[in-house]
Amino acid sequence: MGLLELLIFIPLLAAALIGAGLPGKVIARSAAALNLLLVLAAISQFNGGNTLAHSYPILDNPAIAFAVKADGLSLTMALLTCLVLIAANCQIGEGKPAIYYVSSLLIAGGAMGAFLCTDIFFLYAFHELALIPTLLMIAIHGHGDATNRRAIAWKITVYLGVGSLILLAGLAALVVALKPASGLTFDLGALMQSAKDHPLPAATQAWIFTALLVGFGTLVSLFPFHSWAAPAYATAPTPVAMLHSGVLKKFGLYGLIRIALPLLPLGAKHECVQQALLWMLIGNIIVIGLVTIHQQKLDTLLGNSSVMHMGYIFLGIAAGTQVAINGAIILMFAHGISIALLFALCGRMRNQLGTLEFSKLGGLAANAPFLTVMFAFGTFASIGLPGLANFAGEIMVFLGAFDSNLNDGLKLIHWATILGLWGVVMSAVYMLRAFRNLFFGKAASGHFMSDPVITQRVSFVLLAGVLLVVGCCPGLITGLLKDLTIAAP
Amino acid sequence: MMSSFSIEIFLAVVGVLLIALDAFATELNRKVVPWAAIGATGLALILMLTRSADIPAWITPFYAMDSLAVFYKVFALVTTLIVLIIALEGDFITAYFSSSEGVKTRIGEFYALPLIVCSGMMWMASAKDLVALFVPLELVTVSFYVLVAFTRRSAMSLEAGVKYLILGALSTGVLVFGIAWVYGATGSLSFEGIAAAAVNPATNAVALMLGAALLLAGLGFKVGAAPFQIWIPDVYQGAPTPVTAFLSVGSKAAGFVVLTRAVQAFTVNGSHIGTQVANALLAAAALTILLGSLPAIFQTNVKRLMAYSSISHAGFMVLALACGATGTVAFYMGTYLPATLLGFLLLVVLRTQGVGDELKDLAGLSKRSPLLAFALAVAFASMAGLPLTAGFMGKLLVFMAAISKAHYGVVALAVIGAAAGFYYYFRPILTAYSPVEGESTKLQVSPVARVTIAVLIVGAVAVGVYPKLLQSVLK
Amino acid sequence: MITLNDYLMVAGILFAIGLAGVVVRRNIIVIYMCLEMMLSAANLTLVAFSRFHLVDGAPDYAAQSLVFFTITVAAAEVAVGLAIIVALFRAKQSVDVESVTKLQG
Amino acid sequence: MPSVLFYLFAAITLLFGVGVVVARNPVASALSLVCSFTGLAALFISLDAYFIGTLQILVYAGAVMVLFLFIIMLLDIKAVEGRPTNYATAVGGLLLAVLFTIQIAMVLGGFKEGRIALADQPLKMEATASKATLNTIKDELAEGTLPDAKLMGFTLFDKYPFQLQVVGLLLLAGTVGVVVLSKRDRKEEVS
Amino acid sequence: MTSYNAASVALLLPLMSAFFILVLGRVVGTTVCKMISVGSAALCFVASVATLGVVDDSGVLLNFLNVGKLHANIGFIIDQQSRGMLFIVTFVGLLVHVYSLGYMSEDKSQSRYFGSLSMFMFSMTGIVLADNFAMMFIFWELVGLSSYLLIGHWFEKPEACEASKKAFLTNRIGDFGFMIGILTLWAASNGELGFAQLRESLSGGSVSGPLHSAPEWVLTLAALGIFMGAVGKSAQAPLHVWLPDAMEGPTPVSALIHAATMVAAGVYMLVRVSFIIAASETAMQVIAAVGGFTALFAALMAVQQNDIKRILAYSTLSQLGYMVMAVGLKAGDAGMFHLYTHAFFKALLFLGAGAVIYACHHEQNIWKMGGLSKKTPITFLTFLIGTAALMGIPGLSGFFSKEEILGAAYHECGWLFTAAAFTALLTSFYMSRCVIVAFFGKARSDNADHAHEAPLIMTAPLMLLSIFAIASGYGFFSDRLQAMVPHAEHGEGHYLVMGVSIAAVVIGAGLAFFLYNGKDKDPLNIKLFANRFYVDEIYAVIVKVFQDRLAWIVSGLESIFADGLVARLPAAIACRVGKTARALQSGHLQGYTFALGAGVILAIYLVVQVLPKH
Repeated sequence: MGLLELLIFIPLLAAALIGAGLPGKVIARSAAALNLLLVLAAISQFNGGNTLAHSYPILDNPAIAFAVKADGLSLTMALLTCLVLIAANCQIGEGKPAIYYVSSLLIAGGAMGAFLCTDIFFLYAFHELALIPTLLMIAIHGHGDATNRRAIAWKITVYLGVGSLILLAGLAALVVALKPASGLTFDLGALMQSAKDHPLPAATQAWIFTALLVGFGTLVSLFPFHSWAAPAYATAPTPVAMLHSGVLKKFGLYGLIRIALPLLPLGAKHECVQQALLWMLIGNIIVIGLVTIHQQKLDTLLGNSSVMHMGYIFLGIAAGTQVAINGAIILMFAHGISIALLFALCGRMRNQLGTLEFSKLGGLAANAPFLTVMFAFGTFASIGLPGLANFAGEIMVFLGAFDSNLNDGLKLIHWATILGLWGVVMSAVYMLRAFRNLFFGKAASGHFMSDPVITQRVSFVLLAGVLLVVGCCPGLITGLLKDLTIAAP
Repeated sequence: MMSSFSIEIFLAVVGVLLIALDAFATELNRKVVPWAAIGATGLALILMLTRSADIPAWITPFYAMDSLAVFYKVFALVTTLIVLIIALEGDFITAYFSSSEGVKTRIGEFYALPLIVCSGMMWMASAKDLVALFVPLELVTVSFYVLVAFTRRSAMSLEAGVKYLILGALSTGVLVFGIAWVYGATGSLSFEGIAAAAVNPATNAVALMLGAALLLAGLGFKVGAAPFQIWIPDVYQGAPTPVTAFLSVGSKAAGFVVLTRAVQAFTVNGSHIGTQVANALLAAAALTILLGSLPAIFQTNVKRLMAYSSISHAGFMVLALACGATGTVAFYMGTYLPATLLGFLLLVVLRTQGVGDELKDLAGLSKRSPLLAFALAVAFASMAGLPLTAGFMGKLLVFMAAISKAHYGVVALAVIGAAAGFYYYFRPILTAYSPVEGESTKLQVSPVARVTIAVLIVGAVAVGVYPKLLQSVLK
Repeated sequence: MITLNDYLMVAGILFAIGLAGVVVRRNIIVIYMCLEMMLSAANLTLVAFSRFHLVDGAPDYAAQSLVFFTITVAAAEVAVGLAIIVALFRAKQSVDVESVTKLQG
Repeated sequence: MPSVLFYLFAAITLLFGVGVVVARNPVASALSLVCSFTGLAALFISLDAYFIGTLQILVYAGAVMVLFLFIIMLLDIKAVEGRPTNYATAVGGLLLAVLFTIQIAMVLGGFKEGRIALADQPLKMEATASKATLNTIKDELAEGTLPDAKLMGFTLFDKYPFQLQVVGLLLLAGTVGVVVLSKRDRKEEVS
Repeated sequence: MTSYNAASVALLLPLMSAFFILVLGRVVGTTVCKMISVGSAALCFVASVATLGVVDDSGVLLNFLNVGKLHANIGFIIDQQSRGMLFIVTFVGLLVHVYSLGYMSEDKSQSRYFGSLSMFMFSMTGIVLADNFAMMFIFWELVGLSSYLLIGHWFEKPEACEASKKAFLTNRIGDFGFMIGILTLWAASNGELGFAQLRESLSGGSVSGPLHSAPEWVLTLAALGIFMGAVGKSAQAPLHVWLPDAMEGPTPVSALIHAATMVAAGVYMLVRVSFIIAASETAMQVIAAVGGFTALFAALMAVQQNDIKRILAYSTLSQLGYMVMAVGLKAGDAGMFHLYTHAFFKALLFLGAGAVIYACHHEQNIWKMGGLSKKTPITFLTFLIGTAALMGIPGLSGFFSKEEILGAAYHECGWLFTAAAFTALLTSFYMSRCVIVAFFGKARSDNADHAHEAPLIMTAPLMLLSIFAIASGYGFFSDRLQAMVPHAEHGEGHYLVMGVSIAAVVIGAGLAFFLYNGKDKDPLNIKLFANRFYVDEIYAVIVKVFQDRLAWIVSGLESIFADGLVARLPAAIACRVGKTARALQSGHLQGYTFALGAGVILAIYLVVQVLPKH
C-alpha cells in the first residue's frame, strides 16, 4: 500500500467512517491534515527520483489496473486538492449534518484518485464520485429557494452526466483506436507507446480529440457548455463550491493535458479543431467576462469569474508549447487556490450578512481588517497581480501562445491572446468593483461583519500564504514539471 | 461430482415434491416450504459450482455445456435464490392478496413454482436445438402466467396477468411460426444445421430472413427489446414484486442466452443474412434504449421506473449482441443482476412496513433507515452506470464493443439514454436523502434481508471495482 | 396441382386472420381463440415443410414432434389462460378488454 | 388426394376462421373454430400426417374447444355486446392482416423450393424400410402403408425423450396453476 | 560594499519592512512600524549613495521562471541611468517618509500607510534596477498596486476609493498595451526578454538576430505597445484621467508618486529601451506628438484649476509631456535630465502645498487662501523657489533642462517647438497665478487667517529640496549625482531658443500678475478648461455604454443562446420524446396487441426488404 494509494483512500475512508456515524469534525480535519503531510512526503520522494508507481490489475481483456504513479503534474494537482480540502473542512461550521463532511471528503477523494491514477478507467471513474454528493448538497443544503435550488442541482448533475458520457465515448474510441498488439488496454503508458509506434491518421485523431474536448470541456465549463457552472457554484454550500470550482473543475484540463495532447498530437494541431477551440475560449474570456461584469451578487460573480478564467488555461492548452502548458498548469493550481479562498470568504460573508448584493453592502473593511486583507489577496491573485501565483501562470500562457514568429501576420491564436489580455483588464474591472462595493466606501446600514476568531483564520492564511509563496517563486512548481511529456510542436 | 444435467433434474423434482408437500401436509408450519425451496436452490448452486464436466452421451445432440450455458445456469440459480428470499420477505403480502382467507392462506406453490422455472431456464441455457429450446421456454412462460396472476385478489395483478397472457401467447405464436419458417428454409432444427444452411448459397435467403425475423421477434418479446417492450411496464408494475424481480432478471437472462445462440447461428461469418440481422438488432437496440430511458423521466412510481430501467438495460445488451460481443452481453447481465434485485428487495422490505412504492413515499428514508437508504443509493447508482459500480463496467464494455464496430450513431443515442438515466435514477436517491419535517418512525429490517442486502451491495460495488470476479466465472 | 406454396399460403392467411382477430375482438375469450388459431397455422406450416423435406423417404418426423409439443403446450396454456380469465370474470364481472386498463402511463 | 378436396378443406378452414373473428356470439365463434380445426385436420391428413391430424381433432377440436364452450357457458356471457365494433381497432386489425399476408405472399413468390407439387414428392417406402430398426415399422412399410403413428412415436422417443418429460412437468405446472388461480373461497371480495 | 549587495539592499529592505508591517503590524504597534519603514527608507538612501561611485555591474537575485525558452529572472543592472534614478527615488522617498511622520501624525491607520509606502519603495526600486521586460512588467504592476493602496488610504471616503480604482484600471489598460509590446518582441526575437539580448538581436550582429529581420510593422507594434505602457504609467494624453483624481490620496503620497517617481517610471523605461523605439520611425513621431499634445493640453487645463494640488497635478502632466516629447525627438537624455530636475522642484512644490494645506486646516482651494506669505514665511519662500525652477527662470535647474528640450524640439520639428514654447508660457502663467492668489493679498477665509507655520519636521525637507531645486541644474552637482546631462554642443539657434524661453517666462508671469493681483474671484472663466475638456464625462459614457450596457445585452443573449441552445433545448426535446413514448403505454390491451403485431411486421419488413443485402 504505497503513499499514493494512501492519499486516495484516506479521504474515502474518512467519508465512510463519518457516514457510519462517527463525529465528522474531528475525522474530517485530521484526514485532511494527514493527506497534506502525505502529499508533501510524496513530492519529496518524487524529487528524490522515486515515482512511487504501483499497479493492481483488476481485469484482463480489456486490461484495466488500479495503477498509480507520481508525476509533476499529478502531484501539483494533488497538493491543490489537499490544500482546498483543509480549507473547505474548516469552513464547515458547528452543528452541520454529517453529509457536509462526507460530500467534501468524497469530492476530494475522487479528485485525488483522478489525479494520481495513470489508468484511463480509474482516472475517469474517480472523478464521477462527486456526482451524487454535489447533487445532494446543492439540492438539500444549497442557498436560495427550494425549487430554484433543485432545478440548479438537476442542471449541474445531468449536464456533467452528459459531459462525462461524451467523454466516456471519446475515451472508449481512443482506447479502441490505439489498441496495442497485446490487446485492449487502458494503461496510459502502453497507449502512449502504441501512439508513438503507429500514430493514428490525422482525421481520426481530429474527431477523437473533438469528442474528448467536448467531454472535458463540459466538465471544465468551456464556453458553449458552461451554463451549468455559475448558478451551481452560487447556490452550492461553501465547501462544495470551493472543492468543485477549485479542484474538480481542473480534472477536465488535467485530462486534456494528460491524455488528449500526448496521445493525439495531430488532433490538437488540426486546423479546424484549433480554430474551434480558440473561438470557444475567446467566448469564455470575452462573453463570460461581460456576463461577470453584469453580475450584481458576489457569489454569481465568483461563479462566472471562475468560468471565465478557464479561458486562459484553454489558451495555454491550445498553444501546446512547453511554456504554455507549464503556464496552464500553474494557472490551474493558482486559480484553484484563489477561487477557493474567495468562495470561503463569500460563504462566510453570506452566513454573517445574509445577503451578498453589492447594492445592499458596503464599508465592511472598517471592522473586519483581516477579512479585507484576505479578500484583497484573493482579488489581486485572480486579476493576475505579480507576486501572487496566478500571474506566473498567466504570463507563461501568454508568452507560450505568442510563440510563433509573426512574419506572416497575426493569426487567430495571436488575436486570442490579445483578447485574453483584454480579459485580464475586464477581470480587474469586476473584481475591483466588487472589492470596492463590499469593503470600502460608506458602511451600509445594518450589515455588520466581524473578523473570525484566531483558529478560524488558519485556513485563510494557509491559502493566501500558498498564493504568495508560489507567486514569488513559481520555480517550485515548474521544477516538478521538468520532465512532463508533452507533444512538443 | 454431480453433472449439471442431474442438478437440473434434482431441482425440478424438489419443486414437484414441495408442491405435493404443500398440497397434502395441511397442518405444516408455513415457513417450511419457503426455507426448503431456498435450501434446495442453495444446494443446487453449490453443486453447480462444483459440478463434474461429463454429461450423459445421449443428451449431447440437444444439450450444450459451453461456458455461455454454465454462466447462465449459475446466473439462473443465483437469481432464483435471491427471488425466493425476496418472496419470503414479502410473504404475508402475497398471502394476503392471494385469497380471501388473508394472511393465513397457504401459498406453498409460490415457492415451489420458481424452482421449476429455474430448472426450465437452465435447460433453455443449454438448448442446442429449436425443439429443446421451445419446450423449456414454454415451461417458463406458462409458469410465469401463473406467478404473475398469483395474487388474484389484487386487481392490478390480475390485469397484469391477463395482459401478459394475451401478449405472451401472441409472441409464442409468432415464435413457432418463425421456427417453422427457419426449419422450412434450412431443413434442420439444430443451431449448427441452421448456421451451416445460412452459409451455403443454396438456401433461400429470403425465407431464412423471414424465419429469422419472426424468431427474433418472438425472442425479442421475452427479452423486452424495442418493438416488443410494450408489455413490460404494465406487467412489471402489476405483478407481485418477487415475480417482477424474477421476470426482470431471470426471464430476461434466459431470453438473452437463447437470443445469443440464435444470433450466433444467423450471423456466423460468411452467412448471407448476417448484416441484415445485425443491422435490425442495432435498430432495435437504439429504439429500446430510447423507449426505455426517455419515458422513465416522468415516472412517479418506483416499481414502474425500474420496469423502464430494465427495458433500457435490455437495449444496451441488444446493442452488445448486435456488435457480436456475446461475452459482453453475459458480463452486462452479471452487472445488471445485483442492482435490480437489490432494488426490488428494497421495495418489498418497504412494502411490508407500509411504505408504498410511489416516489414521494421514499421521502426521508435516510432518517428512517440509513441502511435501506444507502442500499437504494448503491442500487440506483449502479443502474445509472456511475463509475466504481458494476453498472458502469457493463456500460463501458458495451460502449467499447459498439465503437469497435464503428456504430457511432447508436453510441450517440446510448449516450442520450444514459444521460436521461442520470436524472431518473438519481431522483429516488435525492428523495430518500432529502429531509422531511416531523417525526418519522424507524424501519425494521429482518436479519435475512439485512444479509441479502449486504451481499447485493458488495456484489454491485465489487464487480465495479474488481470485475475479474465476474470475468473468471465467464471464462 | 397442389404445391407446398399453396399450403404455406393457407397457413399464412390463417395466421393473418388470427392476428386480425386478436386485435379486432374485445372479448378476451375470443381473442384467446384467435391465438389458438395462429398456433395451429404455425403447426400447418411445420407439417407442410416436414412433408416436403423427406428424410430417407419419409416425412421429417423431428418437425412433426415439434408440432406434437406445440399442441400439448397450447393445451396447457389454454387451461391456465382460462383459469386467469375466470378469475378476472369473478373480479370484474366482465371479460371485456376495457376492464383491464388501470395500469398505464 | 385430388386437388379439389384440398381447395375444399382450405376454404373450410379459412372461412370458418374468418367466422370466428366476425361472429357476434362467442358460442358461434367457438363452434366455427371447431369447424375450422376439422378442416385443418383434413389438410394434415392430405399431407400424410395422420397422427397429427387425429391429434388435432382429439386435442384441439375435442378437448380445448369443449373447455372453451364450458367456460363460456359457465360465465354465461351475454350473446351480443350491443356496442358497434370500435372502427379504429377493426381497421387496424384488418390492416395488420393484409400487410402480413402481402409479406408472406412476396416471400412465397420468391420461394422456388416451394413450387414442387405434392404429387411428385412420393414417399419412398423402401428407403425408410432399409433405415428403420423396429421390425413392426419394417413390415408395415413392406405392405406399402406409412406407419405414421409408429414412426412419430419412434422419433419422439429416439430424438426428444427428455423434452417429453419436460412437457409432462409443464402440464403439471399448468394444472397446479389452474388450481391455485381458481380455488373458490368462502367469501369473494376483491380489494 | 560591492554594487551587488547594495542593489539587493535597496531592493529587498523595503519589501521586508512592508511584509513585517503586513504580518506583525497590529502586534508591534504603530510607532515601531513607522520607525522600521523610515529606517528602511534611510538605509536604502545610503545604499543608493554607495552605488554612485561603483563601476557598472549587473546580476541575478532570483531565477523567477526558467522553462524551455523562457528565462525570466529578478536581477539588477547598475549603470549611469539606474544610479541616477535610484538616487532620486531613495532621496525623495526618504524625505517623503520623514515629511509623512508629521503630516500623518493624527491619522488612525498609520502602520498601513507606512507599509504601503515601503511597498511602493520596493516596487519603484524594482523598476529602476530591472534588466529585462519580465521583471520590468512585474514591478510595473506592483507600482500600480502600491499607488492603489496609497491613493485609497482613506477608504471611508467614496471619492478616494473611486480614485484608487480608476488609477489601477487605467494603469491596467496601459499594461494591456505594454504586454502586447512585450509579446511582440518575445515572438519576433524568438524568446528574448533581456534588454541586452534584445539590443544584440536588433543590431543583427550575432547570428541569432531574428529581430533585425523582423518586418517593419512588427517593430512599430512593439514600440507602440511599450509606449502604451508608458502612457498608462506616466498619465499621457488618453490615459491621463487618473492623475488629477489621485490627489484624493494624502499629499506626501502625491508628492512621492505623482510628482517625482512613479509617473517618471514611464519616461525612465522609454529611455531604457530607446534602442527598440528608435528602430521604428513612425513610433518616434507618434511619441513626440503625444508628448507635445499632452504638455499643451495639461497646461491649458491647469490654467483654470482652483485646487492647489490639482494645479500641481496638471503641471506634472505637462512636464511629463515635455519629457515624452524629448524621447520622441531622439533626445532621451534631455528628457532624463528634465526628469531629474523636475523630480526635485515638483516634490518641493507638492510638499509645500502639503504644508499650506496643513497650515490652513486641510483647505485646498487657493481662492480660500491668500496672504500666507506673512503667516507661513518658510513655506512661502521654498514654494517660491520651486515655482521659479518650474517656470524655468534662468539660473535655476528648470531652465537648463527645459531649454535642452526646447532646443531638441527646435532642431527636429517646427510646430512642436511652438507648442512647447506656448506651453512654457502657460506654465509660468498658471504657476504665478497660483503663487499670487495663494500667498499675496489678504486672507480670504478664517482658516487662512489663523494659518500657522508647519512644524520643523515638515519644513526641513522643504529647505533641503529647495537647495537641490536650485543646484541640480549645474554640471558640478549633477555629474556627481550621475544625472544624464546631455553634453551635445549647442547648434545654431541656441540663443534664439534661450531668448524665446525667457520671453515666455516673462510674458506669462506679467500676464498673471496683471490679471490676478488683489482679485477675490477668478476673472477668467473658461468652462472648457475648468471642466477638463469634459474628458472624464466622455470616458464615463464610454464605460457605461460599451461595458455595462453591452454586459447587460451579452448576459441576456448568453442565457438565451448558450444556456438555451446547448442545455435547455436538447433537454426539452428529450422530454417531448419521453412524453410521446409514455403515451404509447395507453393501458388498452388492443393497443398493445396492435403495437406487437405492427412490431412483427416492422421486423419482417426491416430484415427481409429494407436493410442492405449481404
